[in-house]
Amino acid sequence: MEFALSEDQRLLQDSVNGFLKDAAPLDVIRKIADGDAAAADGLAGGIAEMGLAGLHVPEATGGSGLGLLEACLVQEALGYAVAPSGFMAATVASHVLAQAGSEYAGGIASGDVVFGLALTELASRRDGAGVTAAGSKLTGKSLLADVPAGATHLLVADTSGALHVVDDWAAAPMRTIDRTRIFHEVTFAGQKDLAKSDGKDNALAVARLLVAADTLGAAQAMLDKAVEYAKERKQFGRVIGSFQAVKHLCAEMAAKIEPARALVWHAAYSMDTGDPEALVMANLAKAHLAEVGTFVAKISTEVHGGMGFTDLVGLHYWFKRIGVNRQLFGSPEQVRQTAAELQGFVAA
Amino acid sequence: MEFALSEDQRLLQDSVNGFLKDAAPLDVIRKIADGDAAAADGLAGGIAEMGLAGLHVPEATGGSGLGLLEACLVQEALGYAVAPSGFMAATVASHVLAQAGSEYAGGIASGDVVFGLALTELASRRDGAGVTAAGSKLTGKSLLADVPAGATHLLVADTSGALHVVDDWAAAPMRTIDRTRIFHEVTFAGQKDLAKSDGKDNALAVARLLVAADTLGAAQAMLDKAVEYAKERKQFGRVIGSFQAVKHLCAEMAAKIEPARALVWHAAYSMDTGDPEALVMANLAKAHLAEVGTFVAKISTEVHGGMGFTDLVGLHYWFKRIGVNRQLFGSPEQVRQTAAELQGFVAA
Amino acid sequence: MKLDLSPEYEAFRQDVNRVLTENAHLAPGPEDRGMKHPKRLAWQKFLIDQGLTARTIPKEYGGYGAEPDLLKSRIIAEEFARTGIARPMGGQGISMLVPTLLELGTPEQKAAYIRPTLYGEMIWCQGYSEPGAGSDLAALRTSAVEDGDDFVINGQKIWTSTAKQADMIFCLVRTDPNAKKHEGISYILFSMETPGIEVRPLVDMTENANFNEVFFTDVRVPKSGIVFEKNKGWQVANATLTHERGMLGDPNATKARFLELVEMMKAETLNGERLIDNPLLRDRLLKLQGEVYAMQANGLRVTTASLQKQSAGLAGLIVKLQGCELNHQIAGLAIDALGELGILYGEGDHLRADGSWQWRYMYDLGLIIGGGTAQIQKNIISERGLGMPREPKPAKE
Amino acid sequence: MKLDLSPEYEAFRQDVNRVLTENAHLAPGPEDRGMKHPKRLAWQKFLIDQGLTARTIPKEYGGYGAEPDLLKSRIIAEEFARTGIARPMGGQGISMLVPTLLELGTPEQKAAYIRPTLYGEMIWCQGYSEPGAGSDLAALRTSAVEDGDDFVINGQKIWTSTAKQADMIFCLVRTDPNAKKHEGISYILFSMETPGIEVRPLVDMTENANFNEVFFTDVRVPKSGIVFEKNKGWQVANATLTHERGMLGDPNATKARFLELVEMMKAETLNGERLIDNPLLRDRLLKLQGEVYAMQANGLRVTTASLQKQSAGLAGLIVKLQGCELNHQIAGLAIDALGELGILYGEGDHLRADGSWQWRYMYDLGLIIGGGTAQIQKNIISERGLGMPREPKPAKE
Repeated sequence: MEFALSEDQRLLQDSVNGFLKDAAPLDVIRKIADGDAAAADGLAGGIAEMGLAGLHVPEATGGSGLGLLEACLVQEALGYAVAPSGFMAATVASHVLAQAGSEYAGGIASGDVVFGLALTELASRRDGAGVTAAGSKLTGKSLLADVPAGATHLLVADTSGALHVVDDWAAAPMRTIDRTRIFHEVTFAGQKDLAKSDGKDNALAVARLLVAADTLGAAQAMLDKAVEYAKERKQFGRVIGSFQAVKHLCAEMAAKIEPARALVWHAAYSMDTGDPEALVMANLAKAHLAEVGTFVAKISTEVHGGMGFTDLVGLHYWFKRIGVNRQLFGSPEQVRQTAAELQGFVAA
Repeated sequence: MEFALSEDQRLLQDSVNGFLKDAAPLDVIRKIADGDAAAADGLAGGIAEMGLAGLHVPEATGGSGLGLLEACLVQEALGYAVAPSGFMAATVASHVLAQAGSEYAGGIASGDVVFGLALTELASRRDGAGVTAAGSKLTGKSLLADVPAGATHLLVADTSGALHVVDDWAAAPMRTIDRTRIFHEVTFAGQKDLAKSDGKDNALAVARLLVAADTLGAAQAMLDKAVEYAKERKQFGRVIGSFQAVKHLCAEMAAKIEPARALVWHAAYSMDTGDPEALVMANLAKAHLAEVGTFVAKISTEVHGGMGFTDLVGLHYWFKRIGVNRQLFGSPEQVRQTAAELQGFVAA
Repeated sequence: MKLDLSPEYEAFRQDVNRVLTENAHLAPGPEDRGMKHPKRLAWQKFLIDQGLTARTIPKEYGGYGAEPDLLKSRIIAEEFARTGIARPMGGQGISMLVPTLLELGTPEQKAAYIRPTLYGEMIWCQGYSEPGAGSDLAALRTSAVEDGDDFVINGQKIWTSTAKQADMIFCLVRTDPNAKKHEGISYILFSMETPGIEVRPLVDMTENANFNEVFFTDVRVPKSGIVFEKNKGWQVANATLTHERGMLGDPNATKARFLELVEMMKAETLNGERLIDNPLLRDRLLKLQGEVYAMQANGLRVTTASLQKQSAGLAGLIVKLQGCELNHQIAGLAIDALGELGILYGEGDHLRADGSWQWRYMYDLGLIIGGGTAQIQKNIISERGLGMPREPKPAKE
Repeated sequence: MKLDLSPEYEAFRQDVNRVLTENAHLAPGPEDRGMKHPKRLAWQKFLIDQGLTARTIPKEYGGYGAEPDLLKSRIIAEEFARTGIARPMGGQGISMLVPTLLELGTPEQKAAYIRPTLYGEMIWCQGYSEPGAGSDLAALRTSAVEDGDDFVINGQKIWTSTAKQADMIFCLVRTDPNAKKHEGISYILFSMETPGIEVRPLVDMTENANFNEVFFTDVRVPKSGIVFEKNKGWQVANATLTHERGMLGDPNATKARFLELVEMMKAETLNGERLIDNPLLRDRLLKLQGEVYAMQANGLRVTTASLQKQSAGLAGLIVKLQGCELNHQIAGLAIDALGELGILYGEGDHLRADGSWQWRYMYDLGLIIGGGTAQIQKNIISERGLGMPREPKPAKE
């Protein structure tokens, strides 16, 4: 019995964290948020060179064949650095497509194929969004699609919950509070469906699990920053970190983050080992991290006082990352509802 | 514009508080909780002498003709002293019966008639509870009925929501965590219905408002005790009330109790003046005080440390009063649902 | 207890309403940009002449000169809210400096500053907080050194709103570096035109510059700008600071936001169902309604206390802590209810209410922090409201 | 990461399961009252002989003498839980005193106390907390004054469980009133039969006496009862105190309670609808499930760390704070879900689960407070876990 990261997993963590420390410091994140395409391309290129896109693609089809636990460690690191990337889309797509035995997985690993996600409507349909599949043609629109730069294909959910692959769509950017990540409204007017899968529950579970890992990283960063700030900032002739009220706020953040990390790891491990409770855990992880993240985002900002509210220390990038993640692929209430249905808690 | 108690209202408050300070100190409450009938009768007699039963009975029918605001002040004082009494039942009954133009109100004021309440099933039916009215006969049972010692009549709700008066029933005590108040399971086997009213919404609103006032008093007592204890108790060479963590716990209790008091007063005043939002406010007051009370009960106990957990200081009598009030006449969720329906927030 | 108005005040309300509605065409709109737009100045003058602002300020200083009557002031505020007609000018000059000058200013200062400030011809900004002096304001270090008839000021201020537009600043500076920290501070007025002042906008998480940083480098200002006495600035500032605390967390504004939320939840749908028909969202809405109504009733208590020239006690001390938190939660529910549309911001087809829910969610968090963090508020409540002991001073290491 | 067991341990699990199930008939039941009921003593001896308790304690002291293997210990605990067969004896003598004696006891003390304690023939109670020394345990004042070969003890202890049944007590007393508070304390063992000891049950909010007060009046005990050294009692106590903290908030017990709650919400109805079909109650249930699963996973991390002889760091420090609060909330939801039936207690027709939800709601609150309040826990987490500074010592007034 060993519930801890292996040597390889820690190495992966260190290498990704180390890379992002150099490649995605706050000033680079600021540039990306301000629309500096060169900065965005630079970071994306660096991430591509690490071969992360193929991390979850089976070795047989040219990928690294690593599990969702490793994927979560990478996503956690990306959240810690508030770094935008196509990693989440690539991982969800490779998971679904590998399960469906589709040939696209290999392309993801080689980099010939870059996937985006248009799955929002699996959880919620607003403003007339929703894609319908007639014959092998898709029509309709999807909101808040995750379309990485250079995306060649999209994984699209139709209103029946079936998943499709398309290589053609119209996209209009949707601006959120998080300016480091650009989301899109994608529209289909009879585009051809290239592949079909019914892995809806899996796709949602993987996407939600990765969002949970991303929020975990962002929340850990906000705790670290709060503790660091509290140890330096002086008021009333003492560092504010010596005031019991501030110490307890930090203790409460840590007390929520530690078990949340274990939950994300456990859920990912369960997905990788096919534990019957895996889908439940993945959904619980998303909902739980949304709550923990919201708490930490608020409290860390309060510990920073006025500085946390300004752009000077950039803390708001993490605040907004967590705020957007909370709503991606379903609000906490919707995600808990999924977990309830998976357990037969809901009257048919 | 004056949102404050009048001279008379403050006098009423002082006289009831003063009386309870002498007549219902903790040792008397302990005796009552341990089933000492003499102690219970003594307190009940004293309250009867004050003529509180007729407080809300119209002057025309021999009562004091005071409003629900005054009634809430009395109930708040009773909650502050964790004193059991038939006041809530008398007030709800006189409100409903006076509105229905029934002659019973006069009897309540004179003391010839003592009312109890069997209204639980207006909010929730469990274990097969529920009273049905066929012709002028009632059959069925009601749980957690409030039947004061010497009760001559009951105000009973049937499953259609209609209210009835009966003077005969079978009662079996139901023991709760709060041993100062005895609740009953009352059973009807064709008892005669003496009077009928459809004032269901009003009856629930008044009962819930009075429970809110009772919890307000109990919560204020728990805050006062916590502050007092924190100023005396020493640990680490300081009174614990000088530790920021303890101060902030007390501040949080006060910050919730103060607006809650204003809400109870405002709701009662609105009921008395026939404000169109009165019923909504009364229900919101019950739900809100249930949440505030639960918070204060827990935090005050924590501030008292181990002492709060023991029977030595008797703090648990207030903890349990609040705990029982939370469920009376509907859980917070149920009460908020009523408030939503009253505002047309619920799709028909 | 009596919440409806006496006939006299009811008549007053109707007068106010009539004056406002009949002259609505004179009121400036959003298109009339600039704090000194002629239409704004004219509207301000009209409102003063009608006694609808600067109401209790003596005629000799340009006010309307009425007897103080909080209830009438409240009625006026409510009618502006009800009619939605452009309010009188606010700003820290009118809300904070003028009361201070009336109480402690020299005759020259009163004569020179109050009238133009009231009429909107003179804009002020406030120089209190510093990077190293936030919650602990008295730790401020901006120095003012005497030199002949002048002070020479060096240092930095932060959280200064309208610094770009301001003609003048009322500023706390340290005039005695050797005195105890509360006893070496002076309250001084000077022109923002003075050489050596640099204003840098301070962008915050809402993406706007709601505040500025102000840098002073050898700024030479006349001693005559001192209000009250040198080194007595702490007392001068405190009167207005308490005033500022009172301004935050207005329960009527909170009620208005709550009603907006209700309307939004009735209008918006999720998967074809009205948001308000979702039991989980509705229950959260009703929970907040209880708090909103409680804070509104609490506000009535506070108003009544001031009407009766009494202290509102705890009911007053808790307003900022509870009010800001409640506003933050209302915005938070709106965002959750709107889900993936709730996180949109800036511009775009699907954006709701111009992104104001997100703006409020962030700005209200700023208010929870600003003007005394929640921690400071809890210290105040426990010490002043509950009589609990201050924290013991740390032993010198 | 690897959560399933290696074949060796899987085999061990099956052995344990077989031994337990085949001998279940030997296990005592609730009807076998009394801590020293012959059947209980026999069962305890059987379990020690089988290596199912006192497993790693040397044979010479009556233990089974196996090599420490936390995983095997965990498997044993899980099999007792799974089969529901009577567990080995616990109690503070076995869980706290024995480890202390093994580490610091004299040869005589080890020989005299460990074996009878393990076999359940000698019951112990703990004399640590005092009315004036709770969170601040080192402030204890119970005095032990030397007199020839004895100490004469005067004072009072509180929160002493099993004091009525105990043969012996391990007790912290002040042997040097002039030393610094941590340096004048001794850890001493003596008989509860000694004249001058009075035990008073301490009734708590659950209506039970889960604890006692113990009063000492001129209690004369031999110096030989001192463990380790005189005035070194604080170090002696700390080893076991940390041990105690670890005991609270077992995630598997929390998971079991949660599953009970789920079953209850499936079985009970409100107005004809299953409780679990109520969207508000169900959402609260799912929220708690997230926390329960998180604490369970956190527990796996802590276990793994101890298996690897590493510190679990924050993951270990937060267990008590989060675990007790979570148990309290689970009971709280059960009570709300049962509504008017959830507040029943003691006895009666409509009572559910013998009122255990209420008992837990109150007892768990006691645990939040006991053994270091939530405030103390947060101090520990922030100082030891996050490296934040201790509060400065107050200046002497």
